[in-house]
Amino acid sequence: MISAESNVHLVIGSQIENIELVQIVLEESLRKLEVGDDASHAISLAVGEAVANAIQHGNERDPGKRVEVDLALDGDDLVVKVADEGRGFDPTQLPDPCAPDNLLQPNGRGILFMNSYMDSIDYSFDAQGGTMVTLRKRLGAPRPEAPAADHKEMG
Amino acid sequence: MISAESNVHLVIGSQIENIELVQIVLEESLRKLEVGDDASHAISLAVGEAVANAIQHGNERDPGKRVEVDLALDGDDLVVKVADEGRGFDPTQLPDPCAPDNLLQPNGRGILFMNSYMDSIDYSFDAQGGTMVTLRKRLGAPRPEAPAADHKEMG
Amino acid sequence: MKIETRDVGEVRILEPSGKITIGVGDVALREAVHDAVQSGSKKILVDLSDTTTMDSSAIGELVSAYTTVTNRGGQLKLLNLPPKVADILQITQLITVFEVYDNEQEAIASF
Amino acid sequence: MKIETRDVGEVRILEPSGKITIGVGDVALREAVHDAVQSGSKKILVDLSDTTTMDSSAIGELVSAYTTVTNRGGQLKLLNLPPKVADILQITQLITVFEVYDNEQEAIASF
Ligand SMILES: Nc1ncnc2c1ncn2[C@@H]1O[C@H](COP(=O)(O)OP(=O)(O)O)[C@@H](O)[C@H]1O
Ligand SMILES: Nc1ncnc2c1ncn2[C@@H]1O[C@H](COP(=O)(O)OP(=O)(O)O)[C@@H](O)[C@H]1O
Repeated sequence: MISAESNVHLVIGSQIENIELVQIVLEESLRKLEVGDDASHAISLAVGEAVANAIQHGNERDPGKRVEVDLALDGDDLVVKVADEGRGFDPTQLPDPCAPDNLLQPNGRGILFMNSYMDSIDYSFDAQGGTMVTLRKRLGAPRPEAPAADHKEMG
Repeated sequence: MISAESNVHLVIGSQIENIELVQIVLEESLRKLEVGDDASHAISLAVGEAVANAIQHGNERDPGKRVEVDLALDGDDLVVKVADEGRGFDPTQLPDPCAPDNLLQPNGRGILFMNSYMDSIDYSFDAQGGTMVTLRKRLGAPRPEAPAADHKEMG
Repeated sequence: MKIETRDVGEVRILEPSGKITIGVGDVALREAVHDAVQSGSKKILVDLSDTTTMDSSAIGELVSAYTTVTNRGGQLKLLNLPPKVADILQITQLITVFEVYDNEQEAIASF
Repeated sequence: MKIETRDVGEVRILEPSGKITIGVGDVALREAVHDAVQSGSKKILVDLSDTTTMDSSAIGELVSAYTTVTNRGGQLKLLNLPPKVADILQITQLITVFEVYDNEQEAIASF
């Protein structure tokens, strides 16, 4: 999963506490790219959901199973990949958490968060079953309060 | 390099700014293990030196070359491995930075820092030339100000 | 994350501060609501002024709390949504479920 | 890391605060010493009270600064070593090279 353009790659055990570790690395990397706090918060929330799903649903909290997280820049896009060693699932068969009947469900909003806070998310599944979600967000938009972060190297 | 007991594994490009990223992950992991601030500071300094050497001397700041960092617990020992893709060197042939003639040299103290702040450091070299340094430090010593951090899972 | 609790008349006010996310405060939020319900409180106001972020797990706890309180004949309302939290309630359409106030007196009077 | 600079009589006092490490403040330290030397200052006192850590690169800069100033007939001394920094100077035996003070008046009077 480590691509040529990868800037930071992190492999963690399937412990819930490690979600924060991923977010710390992500936020520190975004800070160096001069990404604003609001954008950084949004990306961190989305990536946290992806890692939580990988740990809970993918690896079923098996401490021997790993979650891999890859941070890269593709032009002005931040690309985050989160991969687990689970059995996969069918993302087209999920209930809509915003449907009136589902509004009071305690779960089922993680992918909605990812979709809302990123420009795109894509699932792919390994022959052996593992899930990889690729989250993408454009960073290049010039922000009024600070110089644009275009063409900066990550990390 | 990812061992079965590995808890966190980080792969970074050879940019000096990434040293801090490694230290942030390390310090956060140590905080979760309830390692005290002084011990954490010492370990972080030593690991920072190892990563700086991997980036500067090993990979010669080639942004295409990676540094891998592996954090694991072996019983009560923290074990940190730092590997680069460089050409290796002979650690037995280094000048002593504390020799009177060397005291005013601007360089040559990194390995001294590692040795001073860790219980042990070990170098191994790849057939292809890369260097791996393994830094080890016992965390288990009971500290008066807080319960001992024995048998806790890392990260 | 920590949660401060205070009572104004019959209203139990919960003030979680910092991040509420999976493993960090989601359980604390559940317990604070549970305690309120156990102690017979039927009027619960969650003041989110100092909540910096909530993930889907924290939102799930808030919804569960709402359901628990409602099922026991009580009411759970929200006070002072910071922009990031307001965003999240918008995205999840939960803004249509919760009664939200931006003034404590009004919120208390509404029960 | 940031470095505050002030002059007391002929003595230029540099006060770096925070972490001095490779890529974070080592260059700033070099520049502050360079500026002092350029401006003709021959009495330089580095107050490390607020320096939280120094790595081998920062120590290298301090040694280079010492050498530069000494070669120009000046003096560079240290003031107020926090325990972590004192440790580092002990480990590197540089404690035998630098004159160290823990009182600003005395340090200034010593030049
Ligand atoms: N990495 C994954 N591996 C397996 N199943 C997954 C994964 N991610 C999501 N899912 C499935 O998709 C469902 C919806 O996920 P999500 O929208 O994040 O909500 P939640 O995690 O609260 O259930 C999950 O309940 C699970 O069945
Ligand atoms: N990972 C490495 N790859 C190649 N050479 C190394 C590596 N680490 C250390 N060295 C060699 O060992 C020397 C001493 O290293 P160190 O004690 O850290 O001091 P410094 O980095 O200041 O030179 C370096 O100058 C370099 O020649």
